[in-house]
Amino acid sequence: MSHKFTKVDPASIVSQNPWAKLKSFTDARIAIGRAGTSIPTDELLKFQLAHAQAIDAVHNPLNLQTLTAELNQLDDMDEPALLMHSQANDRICYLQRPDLGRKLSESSYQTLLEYRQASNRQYDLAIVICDGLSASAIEAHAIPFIKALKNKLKTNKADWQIAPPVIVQQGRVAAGDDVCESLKAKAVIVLIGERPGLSSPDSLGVYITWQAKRGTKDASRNCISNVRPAGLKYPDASDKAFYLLNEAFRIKASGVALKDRTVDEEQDTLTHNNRSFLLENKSL
Amino acid sequence: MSHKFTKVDPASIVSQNPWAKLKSFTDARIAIGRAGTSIPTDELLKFQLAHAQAIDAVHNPLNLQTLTAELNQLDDMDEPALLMHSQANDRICYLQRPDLGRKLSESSYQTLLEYRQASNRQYDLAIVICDGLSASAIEAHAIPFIKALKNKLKTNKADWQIAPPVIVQQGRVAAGDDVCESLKAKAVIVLIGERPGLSSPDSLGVYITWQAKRGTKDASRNCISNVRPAGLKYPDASDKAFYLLNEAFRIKASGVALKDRTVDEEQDTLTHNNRSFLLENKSL
Amino acid sequence: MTFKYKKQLGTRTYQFANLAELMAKATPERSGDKLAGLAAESAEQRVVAQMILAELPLKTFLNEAIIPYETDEVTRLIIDTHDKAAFAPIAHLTVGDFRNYLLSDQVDEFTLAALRPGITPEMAAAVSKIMRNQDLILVAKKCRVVTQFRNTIGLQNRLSTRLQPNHPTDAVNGIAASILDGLMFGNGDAVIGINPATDNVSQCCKLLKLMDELIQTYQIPTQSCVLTHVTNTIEAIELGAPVDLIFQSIAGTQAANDSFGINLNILKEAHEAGLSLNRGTVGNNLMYFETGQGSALSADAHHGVDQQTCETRAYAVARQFDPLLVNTVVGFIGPEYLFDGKQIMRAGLEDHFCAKLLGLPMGCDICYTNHAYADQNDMDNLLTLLGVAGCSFIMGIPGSDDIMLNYQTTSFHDALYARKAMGLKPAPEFENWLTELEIFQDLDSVKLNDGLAKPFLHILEH
Amino acid sequence: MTFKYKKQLGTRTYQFANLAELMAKATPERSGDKLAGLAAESAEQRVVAQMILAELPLKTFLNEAIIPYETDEVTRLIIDTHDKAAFAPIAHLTVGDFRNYLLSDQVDEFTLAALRPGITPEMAAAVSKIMRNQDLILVAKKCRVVTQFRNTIGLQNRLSTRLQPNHPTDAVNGIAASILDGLMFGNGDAVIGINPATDNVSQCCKLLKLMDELIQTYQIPTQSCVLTHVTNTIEAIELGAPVDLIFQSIAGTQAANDSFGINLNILKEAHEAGLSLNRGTVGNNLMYFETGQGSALSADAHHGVDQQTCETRAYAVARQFDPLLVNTVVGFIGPEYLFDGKQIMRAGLEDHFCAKLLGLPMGCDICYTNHAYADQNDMDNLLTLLGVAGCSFIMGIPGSDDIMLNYQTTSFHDALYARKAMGLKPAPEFENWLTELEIFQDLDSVKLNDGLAKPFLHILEH
Ligand code: B12
Ligand code: B12
Repeated sequence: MSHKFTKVDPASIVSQNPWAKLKSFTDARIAIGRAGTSIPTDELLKFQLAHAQAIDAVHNPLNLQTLTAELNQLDDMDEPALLMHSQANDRICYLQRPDLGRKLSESSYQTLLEYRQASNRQYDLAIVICDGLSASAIEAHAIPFIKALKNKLKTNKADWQIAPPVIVQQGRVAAGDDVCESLKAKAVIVLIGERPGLSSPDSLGVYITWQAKRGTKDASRNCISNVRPAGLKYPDASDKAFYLLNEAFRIKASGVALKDRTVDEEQDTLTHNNRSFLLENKSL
Repeated sequence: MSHKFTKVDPASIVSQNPWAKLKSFTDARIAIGRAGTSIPTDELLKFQLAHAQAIDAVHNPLNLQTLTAELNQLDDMDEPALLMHSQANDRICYLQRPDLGRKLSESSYQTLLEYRQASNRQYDLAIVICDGLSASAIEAHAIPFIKALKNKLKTNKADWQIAPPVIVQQGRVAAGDDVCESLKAKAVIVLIGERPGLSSPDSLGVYITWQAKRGTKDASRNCISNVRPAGLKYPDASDKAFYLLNEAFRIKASGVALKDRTVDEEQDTLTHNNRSFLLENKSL
Repeated sequence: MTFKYKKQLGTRTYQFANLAELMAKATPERSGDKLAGLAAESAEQRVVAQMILAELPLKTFLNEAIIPYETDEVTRLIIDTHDKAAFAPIAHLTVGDFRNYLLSDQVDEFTLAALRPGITPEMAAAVSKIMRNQDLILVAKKCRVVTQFRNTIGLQNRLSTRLQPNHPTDAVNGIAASILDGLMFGNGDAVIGINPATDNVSQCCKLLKLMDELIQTYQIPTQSCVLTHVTNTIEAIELGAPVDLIFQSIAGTQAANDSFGINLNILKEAHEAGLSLNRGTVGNNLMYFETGQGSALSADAHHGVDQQTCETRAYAVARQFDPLLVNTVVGFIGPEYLFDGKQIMRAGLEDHFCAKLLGLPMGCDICYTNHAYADQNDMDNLLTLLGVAGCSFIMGIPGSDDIMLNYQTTSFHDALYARKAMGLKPAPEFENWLTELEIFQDLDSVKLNDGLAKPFLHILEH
Repeated sequence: MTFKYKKQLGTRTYQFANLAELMAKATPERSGDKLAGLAAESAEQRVVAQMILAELPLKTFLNEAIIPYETDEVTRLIIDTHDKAAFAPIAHLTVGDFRNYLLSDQVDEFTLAALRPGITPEMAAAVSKIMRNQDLILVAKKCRVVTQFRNTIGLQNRLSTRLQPNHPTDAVNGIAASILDGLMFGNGDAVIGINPATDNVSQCCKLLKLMDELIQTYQIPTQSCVLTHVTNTIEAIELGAPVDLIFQSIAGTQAANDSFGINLNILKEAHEAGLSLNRGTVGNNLMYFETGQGSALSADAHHGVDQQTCETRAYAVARQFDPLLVNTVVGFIGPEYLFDGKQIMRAGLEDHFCAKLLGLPMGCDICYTNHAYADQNDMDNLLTLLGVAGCSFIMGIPGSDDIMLNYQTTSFHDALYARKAMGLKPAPEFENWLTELEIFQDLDSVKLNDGLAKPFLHILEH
């Protein structure tokens, strides 16, 4: 056979994709080439490494000290942050029992009830911070997001009465319902670590619910997702949150009934006339 | 379509195999029929039930009290049975660490050493009983097998010096090596519960090793397997053991060097001239 | 408490209060049922439940509703649309007979097509619970469900792909880059479907326009979809956006759908709105549904019914609206519901089988999250199993990594693996397009060409 | 201690003392390697080891023996039979390149056949460790290894079966009953192979005679085997018994083979004794070997080498003797070595791939024991995966239950499932026999006839 003694050319084994320059548009794993039709070895192993690391991200605990300190240093913070816990005692329980992660522990609930009684204030908004599935999302993005949002709320005509921030360890989105209920706030905004992705181990999710209480359905919430510098940036995310909060107060509802009608500005600097590079030089 | 309103005939769905009468020859799951080419529902579920039960059999603990009592009641038993333990502490450890199941615990080994010193007898044969993977195999077959074997040994010209039976909990075959070594016996015979099968949760394995000691290889053992009424019956099994022991003493070796040259009598009552039913009415 | 279902086994009597309990206990192990407190307590109990189930007449499921008719519109849908005539040929069979029948040589794609309207989700769920994985594969392979919009999905020995070009900010160029990547790898015939990061109708319209122009400019025989909430899509249609497929996540109980913010009326309204646009060229199937075991439980809306049975009930909702595509997102929700690769594989095969049996154009989002006990090898396994089973379509995403939804699904490369290993091809209309554009050197043996297809060369210019 | 292999990752430095350690840490998780204290300590460490391995030149495996040449005859065999000329085309590649190359369009069955003598077991093991399951399937599928005795094993789109009619007392009628059952289900073309319950040469001769007469009487184009110790078979040959295939379990280190009571010389002697009988009709491949991950470790003879690498070294032993059949008994030894379905599946695919790459006619005993965490569904999965991968043969046993060896392997029915689902057929000579006897109504669509084949009707008489 002719190929028997022909040296294999390593450069010929992997076919590169000529559209590699499009990588500047996205973090998606595009133009990774192919060996036959399979993912080349280096890309495969990079992926496996990212997977190994993402698994770890799920288990990293939230650095409470730093977070509380930072929250309390926010300039306009009059009441210090409150530290609560869901009914899920630890990470393993959290992963296996989402139902427990959705509820505040009895003592946490009581504490908040009493806090509200003692303070005797009527809160418009409760801010809840849950570690969720990615503590690093909270560590990286909770403070800047809250700052940006509070700045907007401050300049708002309405005089927003904001409850002290509540941190819920091992919390799911619905843990915010218990907070809203016990603090008797009109609405709640939950900041939560989204499930870590391979390329984004620290993505923040934001959920807004009007008059949340235990048992509130997801259909009654609004969601702002992928908040992080490589996703929805803080100013944009807080704009959306601000818009949704105002609308929720106006129509006294949230969720499916409340639609986001903001019009996004084009974020793609490389696109002319709102059309992608794919269509730029083409006509219909 | 014509079949649309035709009632399906349940009897036509499963094809039975016309050779069902051959089931009398074997416990194997032959002639179970087929639905298309698949195993019919009832046979499938019978199988699943047997699997569920076999899993349990692995975890059933050995009833030590009964076993010891029965051993000590064997008529010719002068020294009472000794109860030892492998280095595997429990079932889970046993399943995950076969290396530990192969060794006697330090204290067991010491006890046997001291026992040998105290008794100051020269043993020809050590009898070891390991729960192995099926305690029920031991519970059902150890005593009758030992009885049958001892009867043979008694009638033997050679005056067999037999050590007291040693029970090893959580033991593997090689645990017998430690017993043989510490008791300084010339040979060891290990009775062990074989891995439970679907149709035979209680099959006994018998392993014979000449001058076994820690580190002896499997190639130096002989094995008699499937000892149970539906398998190799006690008289046949003990015949074989008796033959192998005598040969081992004669050639001072066991294992690959020692071949079983007994000639089995035909056990198939339905076979004429040593030919199976398949060939009976056929000529070459 | 009275127990309706009983069996004596040796010295033990096993008993089950009602049909829902019996079904739950008969289900192969999975974490969601344990979470709900519904799972069998031992392997033996599970088999006993399966034995009782196998002896149950299929009729039982018409007489004993596992969720009351009065309180659940999905139950009402199931009962009210049940076709007695289609059911007649098997009305006297038990669940165990039904398994045998499905596997028997008597049953082929035509028998199955005729039976469909007579089979309820609960019957499908019940029979699947006593089937081995190989049974689920073999019978699903016999089912043929063909749907059409701008191309034909579900033909024998074809495997289509949804091109899923998600981006965390919905950036048009980012999405376009992933679309191009996918097309050059021969993906995208089921749909080019974007999950939008934001829940915003104007954004949604922008994405719809992008895809519509793309499909028209390059004459791609495929359809597009923005997987936003169905109420958003209705708004988009009102705003004149070019909507091909209408997407919605659905579940198997009214309460779960409620928590998704939908009901049968909303879906009907959406379906009609979609039909009014008349955008299909070869057919008019235009709904796209996603389902997945665990969604009802996670909304606390499962009524004590196991998650696989709930899942099959979602298929009743789906088949009411003649969808082009339905897929289970089998490992998407997480280990709380399907713990590891083994459970994901089993669930994937069950969902595919039950949906096909009920007549749905079933695909699968073969996937896992980073908090699950699963990895790429599990996905390779399930992909291969579903390929053999004749799955209608899978997802295709750059390098398996969804950078917006944060999970891993099948890559563009994976789809080509499946085509190569199992001799599958994309939808015929799309196949022609790929051939015309010379994206493949040899499509039958799945050999790609190296360069960028000619019509796209302009993007390399400046 | 000096560390030969190192990599910096962020702030951590990972290091590995030698090639054996690097290989072990790079292996996908399995219980045996944990038991041996060789497994990676974290998922990250495993990937780093894989990354270093991927960058290693293939040549490394010729220069650094993982078990010393001086003390191990298997190492000597590997090194001494290595074909430099065949290796030349890939001599300069790294392990990572090698994976890419195997997957590339440049490589087909002919390239692979030419390369074989240049590939060592360790190279095969190394590349398999960085391959996903789909890679293992795709490349194995390209390999073609065809062997012959009385029929032809290993042709494309064929799947043969070993008919395994074991009986706890070796009762002739019990065995015959299982053989008949198997033949009527179209099984038995790879071999009719009995594991004898007793280790007794005269018994062994009796069983050989039974099968020889059967094969001759009914003119079955297949071969027989009694899977006793090779030294027994040599004795049987001396006694004039009709020996077709010579069986032996083999392992990948001299010490492990030692504990099996064999070595290369004994195998050579047996091979020659078999050849001298000249009983093959279409070919002369007559050795039958079984292997399985964990056997070296369980004999404490693994020299700190991971079990998958040990396993591949057994293939060097096998290929020295031109076997007709080789199979891994992948779940047979137990959970101590392969814990659950996931590990069994992975190991099955690895073993099949590595053996095929090295040129062996590889089959698989797709099985599990009752102390393992596996069930029929796992077997269905692996069977399907191996079917797609082009596995040469599997076991066939009545109802999956081996009543003598006490474990579960594939049933006669399973083999038909595989043929049906994946369009596979038995060996062509056997296919003809099945057709002549009208055992199938339609062999291509795997439809059996109902009755007993004519030549066997006499058994129903009295
Ligand atoms: C998992 C998930 C689901 C699961 C939720 C079930 C479960 N038990 O987890 C399923 C598959 C059922 C689902 C369904 C839907 N989802 Co969803 N989902 C996600 C995902 C991937 C992860 C969420 C997460 O990690 N949460 C954090 C964990 C720690 O908290 P948790 O309390 O366990 O999570 C709860 C919420 O996430 C909630 N939830 C999930 N999706 C949605 C969507 C909305 C609008 C709301 C209010 C709540 C919600 O369900 C969980 C259980 O209560 C996100 C993407 C992302 N990157 O975050 C999209 C995401 C949140 N979902 C989205 C959408 C659009 C939907 C649907 C409305 C789709 C549809 N057209 O039907 C439906 C309906 C949701 C509902 N109203 O209940 C969008 C929201 C867009 C937006 N800005 O509003 C996201 C961002 C993805 C996307 N871009 O498409 N989803
Ligand atoms: C598991 C098994 C194996 C495994 C052992 C590895 C392991 N880690 O377990 C493997 C696949 C390597 C194996 C190999 C062989 N086995 Co084997 N094996 C068995 C099996 C199925 C179960 C044994 C068991 O449950 N033991 C009980 C457990 C609790 O104890 P254990 O200490 O863990 O088990 C040890 C022994 O079983 C030993 N062992 C296994 N097989 C054999 C065979 C012989 C002759 C000896 C002395 C020891 C031995 O290996 C284990 C580890 O040290 C039995 C069948 C049965 N129903 O028992 C056949 C069986 C014991 N093996 C048998 C044979 C013939 C062999 C081989 C000689 C085949 C061959 N031609 O090469 C080889 C070589 C064995 C050796 N000398 O090491 C025969 C023995 C027939 C006889 N009466 O002598 C049996 C009965 C099956 C059969 N009928 O074919 N075997």
